Amino acid sequence: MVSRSRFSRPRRHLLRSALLAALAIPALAGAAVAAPRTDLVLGMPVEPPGLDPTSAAPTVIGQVVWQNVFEGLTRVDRDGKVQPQLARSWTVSPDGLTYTFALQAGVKFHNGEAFDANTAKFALDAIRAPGSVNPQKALYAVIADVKAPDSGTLVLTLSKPSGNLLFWLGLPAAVMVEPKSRDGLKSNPVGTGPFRFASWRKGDRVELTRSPDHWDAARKVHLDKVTFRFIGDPQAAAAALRAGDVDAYPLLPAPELYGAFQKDKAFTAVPGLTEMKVVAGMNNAAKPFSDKRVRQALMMAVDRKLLIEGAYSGYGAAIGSHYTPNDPGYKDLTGVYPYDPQKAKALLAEAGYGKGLTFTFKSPQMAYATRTAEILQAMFAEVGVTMTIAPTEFPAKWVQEVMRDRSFDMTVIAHAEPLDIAIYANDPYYFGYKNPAFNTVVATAAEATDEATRLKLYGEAQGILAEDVPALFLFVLPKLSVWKAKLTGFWKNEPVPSNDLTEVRWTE
Amino acid sequence: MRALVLRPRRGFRLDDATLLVGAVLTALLVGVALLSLVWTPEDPARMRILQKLRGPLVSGLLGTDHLGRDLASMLMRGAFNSLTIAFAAVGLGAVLGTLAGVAAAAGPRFDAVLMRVCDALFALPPILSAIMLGALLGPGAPTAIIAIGVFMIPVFARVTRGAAMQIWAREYIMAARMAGKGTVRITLEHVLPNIAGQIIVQVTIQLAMAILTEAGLSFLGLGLPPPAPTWGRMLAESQTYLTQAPHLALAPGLAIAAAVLGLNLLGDGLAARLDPRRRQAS
Amino acid sequence: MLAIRNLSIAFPGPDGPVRVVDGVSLEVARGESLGIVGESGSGKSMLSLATIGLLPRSARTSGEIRLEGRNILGMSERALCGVRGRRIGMIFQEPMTALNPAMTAGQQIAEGIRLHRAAGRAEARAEALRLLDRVRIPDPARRIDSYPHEMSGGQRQRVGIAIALALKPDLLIADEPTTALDVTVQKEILDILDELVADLGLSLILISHDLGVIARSTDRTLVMCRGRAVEQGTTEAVLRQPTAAYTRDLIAALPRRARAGLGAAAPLAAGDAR
Amino acid sequence: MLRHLARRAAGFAVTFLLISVLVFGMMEIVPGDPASAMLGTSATPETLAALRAQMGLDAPAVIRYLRWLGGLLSGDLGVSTTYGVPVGALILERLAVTLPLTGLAVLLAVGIALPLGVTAASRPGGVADGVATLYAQAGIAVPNFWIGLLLIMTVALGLGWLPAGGFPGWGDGPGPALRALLLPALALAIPQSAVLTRVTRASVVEVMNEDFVRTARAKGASVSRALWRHAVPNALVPVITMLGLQISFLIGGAVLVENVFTLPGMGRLAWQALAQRDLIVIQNVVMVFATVVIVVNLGVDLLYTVVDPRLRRRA
Repeated sequence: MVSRSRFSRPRRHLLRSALLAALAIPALAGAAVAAPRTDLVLGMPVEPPGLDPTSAAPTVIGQVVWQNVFEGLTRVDRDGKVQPQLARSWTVSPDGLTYTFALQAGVKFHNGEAFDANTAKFALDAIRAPGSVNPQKALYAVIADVKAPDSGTLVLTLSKPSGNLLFWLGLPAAVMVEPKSRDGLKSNPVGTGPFRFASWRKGDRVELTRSPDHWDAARKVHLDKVTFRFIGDPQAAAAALRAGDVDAYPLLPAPELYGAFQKDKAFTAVPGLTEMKVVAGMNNAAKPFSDKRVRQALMMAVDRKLLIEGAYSGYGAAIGSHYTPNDPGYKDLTGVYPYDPQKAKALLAEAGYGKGLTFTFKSPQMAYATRTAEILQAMFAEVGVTMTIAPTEFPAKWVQEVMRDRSFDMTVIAHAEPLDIAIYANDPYYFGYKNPAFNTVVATAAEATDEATRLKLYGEAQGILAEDVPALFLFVLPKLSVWKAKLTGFWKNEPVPSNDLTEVRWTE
Repeated sequence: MRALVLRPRRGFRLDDATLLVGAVLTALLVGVALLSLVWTPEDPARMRILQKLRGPLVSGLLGTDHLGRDLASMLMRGAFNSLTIAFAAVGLGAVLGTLAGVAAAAGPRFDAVLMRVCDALFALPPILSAIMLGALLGPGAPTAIIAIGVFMIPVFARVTRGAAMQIWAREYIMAARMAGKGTVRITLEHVLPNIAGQIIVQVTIQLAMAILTEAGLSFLGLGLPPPAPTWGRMLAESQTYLTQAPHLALAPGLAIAAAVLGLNLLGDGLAARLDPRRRQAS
Repeated sequence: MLAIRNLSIAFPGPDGPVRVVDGVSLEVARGESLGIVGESGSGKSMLSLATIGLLPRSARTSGEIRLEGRNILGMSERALCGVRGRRIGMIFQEPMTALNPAMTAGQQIAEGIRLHRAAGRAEARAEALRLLDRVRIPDPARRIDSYPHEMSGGQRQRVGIAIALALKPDLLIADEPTTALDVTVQKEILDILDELVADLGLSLILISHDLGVIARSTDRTLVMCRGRAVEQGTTEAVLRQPTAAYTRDLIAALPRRARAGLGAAAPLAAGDAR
Repeated sequence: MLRHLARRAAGFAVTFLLISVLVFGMMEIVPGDPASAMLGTSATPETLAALRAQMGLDAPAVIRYLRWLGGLLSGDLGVSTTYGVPVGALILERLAVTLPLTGLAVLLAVGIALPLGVTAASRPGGVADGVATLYAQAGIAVPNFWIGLLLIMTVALGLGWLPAGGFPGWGDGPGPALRALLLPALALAIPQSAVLTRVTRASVVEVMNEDFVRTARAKGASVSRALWRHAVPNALVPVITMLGLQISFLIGGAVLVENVFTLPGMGRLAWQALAQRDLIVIQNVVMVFATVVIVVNLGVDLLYTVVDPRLRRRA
C-alpha cells in the first residue's frame, strides 16, 4: 500500500506539470503538420427512401447519388448547361430525329461490369419500358427506338424533334445502370461515378468512398470519404454544424437560422436559388376556381414580398409564372397581377362573390407549406375570402387526394423538376387546366432545336400562365447552403436537385 | 396501480394548501380560457409580418410570433383550445375506461375480454397510432380528442379495475349482496363512490398528460389545424427560433407547466379530501 | 435496573398538546417481572416505546427514564441504537405485521445479532437456529428459511421473541404479546416467557389489558388509566386488596370463575360507593 | 405453476393476434398507399399502377394479411418497400438504438427517483420532501422534446461535453455510442423520474408506518438501515408497476426525442415508414413493439415475485 508520504508536496507538483506537458504536445503537433482533410460530412434534412434515382421521384435521392455514384450520357453543370459525360460527343440529324452518340471508352461500373453501347441501350429501354416505374418516364417517351450498332456508338431515333432531350438525358432519372445490379440499386447503388457506395445505416447516414479507377481523369476528385448524415430537425442541424460534427449543410430547412450563419466567420453562407417553385395550385375544373376572374383576384390579394418574409424569412425570389430566374428564357411576370387588395375585391364582386367566398386549402405538412397557408389565409381574409386549412399528411394522403382523386379546392406544393412548365399541358393533371393555345406553344417549343426560338416560345408560355393564373405563382425556394469556411467547390444554385461533390475540397 | 398521492404531512394543513393552490391555478386557467372567447388584447389570427419576432412588452404584452401575431392573445385562445381538447379527451378516456374497469371487476367474463383489449390498446405505440388516426379521420379537434382519449382508456380501465376489485372484496359488499342488490346497483351505490377519489386523481393527472400529448401531436403537425392556436403548436413552432426569440418557447412552455401544476395539485388535494382513510393517517 | 420518574408524554393536538402519559413513575429490579395493565389508550404502549426511545417525532416528553443509571430520554440516536436490542429487547403485539414480509425468520434474527456483534453470517445463522429451538418452534431447521406469511401467528410470535432475545438483553418488554393469539397458543407463549425470565434472569415488563395474563406471570403490577398510574404493588396485593376504584372495576370485569381462579377479591355488592 | 404460465401465454397469443388484426386493418383503411408516396408530384396513373403491381399491393387484403402473418411466425418479416432490405435486419438495427436508449433512460429515471423519493419519504415535510415534490410537479409539466432542446443548447453547444445529436453506431465500441445516448436518455428520464419520484415517495411513506419497520428499529437498526433494508424493499411493488407502464411508453413514445437528437431509433422508423406507407415495416414495427411491451409486462410480474415473497407462491 503506497504510504501518503511518498508523494511529498514538491514531487506531486512535478507529477502534475509533467502530465500537463504530455497533453499539450499532440495538440500543438496536430495543427502545424496535418495535410488538408480528405473526408467530408454533409448534413441533409431528409433521408432518401432509396438510392435508385431511376425508380423513385424524391429529389433527395439525386442529392446523394447523382454525379457522385451515378453518371448519365450527358450532365447538367452548375450553370444549368448540358455537358458531355459518358457520351463523349454527339451529332444530331438535320430533321432533329436521329441522335448519334460517341461513348467514352474503357468505362467500368463499380462492380467491374463494362459500360458500352449495349449497357446504355439497356438503361434507356428500361426507362421507356411499359412496366417501368421511372418517375420522369413521360420526358423520354419521345424516344422511339434505341440502337447500338457497335460498342462505342449509340443511335436514338425520336418520334418528333425535341429541343430538351440532351438536358433530360442529363437528369438523375436518366443515369446509366447495368443489368446485373439493376434490381438491387435501391439499397446498393452501382454506377460509374467518382464515388462508390460504402454503407447505409438506415435513418442515420450514407457513406461513399472514392472510386480508385474512375474513367474521367480530367475531373480529379479531392475527397476520399463522404458521409451524408440525415438530420431532420433544423435546430439539431444548426447544432451539429456549430459543434463541428457536420462540415456542410447544402439545404438548411430553417431560414430563420440562416442569418446567424451568414454573420459567422467560420462558415460560408451565400443564399442561391433552387428549382423548387412554390405554387398554390387551384382546381380549375370546379367552381369557384373554374372562373378565371376569381383566380386573378386571389393573385392580386397576395403580397409576394410579405409572404416570402413570413414564410421564408425573406430568402427566395418572387415569381409571376412557372419558371425560375435561374433558367434561360426567364421573364419576370410578377407585375402582371401585382398586390392590389381593392382591385381584387372589385374583381371578386364582378365574378359574383361580393358577399364572400369560402373554400378549403389542403396543406401538406412541410414548414414552408403550413406557413404559406397561414399567411395566404390572413391575406385572403383581408379581401373577404374565408379559407379553411386542412393539414394533409404528406406524401401519401396528399398525393392520393390531390394528385389522383383531385378532390381539393386549393393546395400548395413546391415543384422541384427543372424546366417543367409543360406540366400545365398534362391532361389529366391536378390543376385541371385545359388551354389548347398554351399546349401548342409548349409543344412547338419542345421540338424547336434552335435555342433562340425555344426560349422565345417558353417566354410566350410564361406569359399565358401569368395572365391565366391556373395556380398562384408565389416564390422560388432559396438554396440556403452553409459550409465551413475552409471548404470550396459547392454549387451556389441548384439547376438540378443535387450535391455534385466532384469539385469540393478543403483549402487548408 | 396505487393512486399517485402526495402523503399529507401534518393532518389538514398540507391537504388544504395543495387543494387551495391547485384550485386557484385551475380557476385562473379556466377563467383566462373563457375570457379569451369574449376578449383578447389582439385578434389571435391577425398577422403583422413586419412586426414579427418582437420581444415581450415591445409589441403587446408578450411580444409577437414568427408571423407577427400577438403572443398573449394566442396564449389565451390557446388555453381555451388546449383545455377543451384535454377535457374532452379525458372525458372520453375516463368514461369508457371507468366503465370497462368497473365491468371487468364486476363480471369475470368481461374481465378477460376487456383486459385483452386493454393490453392490445396498450401495446400500440401511442404516437404512431395517433398519426394513423390523424391520417384516417383527417385533422381537426375530433381527431386530436380521439387520438389522445383512446389511449387513456386502458389507464383508466386498469386503475378502476384494481380499485373496484378491492371494494368487491370488502365485507359490506357481501352484506349488500345479501340484501338482494344486483351487480349494477352495487356498482353504482357502493363501488363507484368508494373509488371516486382514485378516479379523480387519475383525471387530473391525465388532463395534464393530455395537454402534453397535444403538444406532441402538434409537433408532428397533427393537433388542431390553423388558425386556431394551441399551446402545443406554439411550442412546436417556437423550436427553430429558440436562440433568436426564446420568449416564443418560454410563454407556452410556462403556460403548460402552470396548467399541469395546477391540475395535479387540485387532483392531490381532492384525493386527500375525498379519501377518509388518507386524511386521518398520522 | 430500570427507574422511570415522573414521565409525561404529550402530542400536539388541534387545540393544544394532549397528554398521553401523565407523571408515571415505576421501577424494575434485575430479574423482576412487572405487569402493566390498563385499557387500550391508557398510554401503556407509549410508555414502552418511550423506554427504548422510539416515540414518534412529534412527541414531547418530560421526566426521566434511567436504565442502570443512564437517562434514556437525553441519549443521542447513536447511543440509543446501542441500547436497543442489546440492553432492552421488545416483543410486539401484532405477529402478522411485526415481521418483515420480505425476509426469512433466520435473516431477521441474524440481523439483530450482527448489528451489535461482529459475527460472521454462518455464526449468526447457527445462533438463530439455537434461538428458534430455545423458543420451541417445531422443525427449526426448516422454519429458519421460511417467510413470515408461511408461518402461523404463534410461530411468528415465537420468532419475535427469538429476535428480542438475540443479544441476551437485560430487560425484555412485551407489549401485549398474546392479545392477537388464540388462547391455547397464548399459554405456550407465556410459558416460554416465564422459562426465559427464570433461566436467563431477565427483567420483564409485561403489558396487557388482560388481568389473567398479568396475574399469571408477573411479580409486581402497575395499573394505568388514561395516562396515569393509579395503583402499583405486588400482583397478589393488587388483586386481593385493590385500593384504586379503577382496579376494582377491572377485576369486576373478569368472569366469576376466572376471578376465583386468580384468587382475586370478590366484587363489592352493587350500589357501593365508588 | 405451469398451468398458470400456459394460461398467460394463451392470453398473450390472443393479444398478439388482436394487435395484428388491428394494425393491419388500420393500415388498410388509412388513405394513401406506398405507390403514391413513392412517386410524389410526378405520379401518372400508368406508373402508379405499375408500382402497385411491383409492390404486390393488388392482391386482396386477406391474402396479404395471411401471407404476412405466416411470414411473421416463420421469422421472415418480408422486405421493406422503401428501403428494399429485409425488415428484420432494419428493425434489429433500430432496436440496437432504442433498447439501449430506453435502458439508459430507465436507469437514469430510477437513479434519480429512488433516492429522491426515499429520502423525501424518510422525513415527510423536510427539505428533501419539498425538493422532491417540486421536482415531481415540474418534471411532469415539461415535455421531453423541450428538455431535449434545452440540453442540446446548454450541454452540447454551450459546454461541448457531449455530441449534439446523431448516433455513431456500436461499431467503434460502446464509448462514443453511449455518449451519444446520454442526453436523449436524460431528456426521456426527467419526466419519467418525476412521476416515479411521486410513486416512490407515496409508497415508502405508506410502508414506513408498518410495524416491522418499528421492530427493526427496536433491534437497534439505525433510521437509514430500517429505511433502506426494511421499508424500501417492501415499497417497490407500486414503483415497479409504474416502471412497467413507463417502459412501454418510452419505447413507442420516444419518436419526438429521437427526432430532436436525430437518433435512428424505432420511433423514427415507425414515423418514416408511416409517411412512406411502408406497410410491411409498420406492421412489423408494431408487432415488435407489442412483443417488447408484453415481455416487459412479463418481466414486471417476475420482478414482483423477486421483491415480494408473498406473491411467489401464487405466480
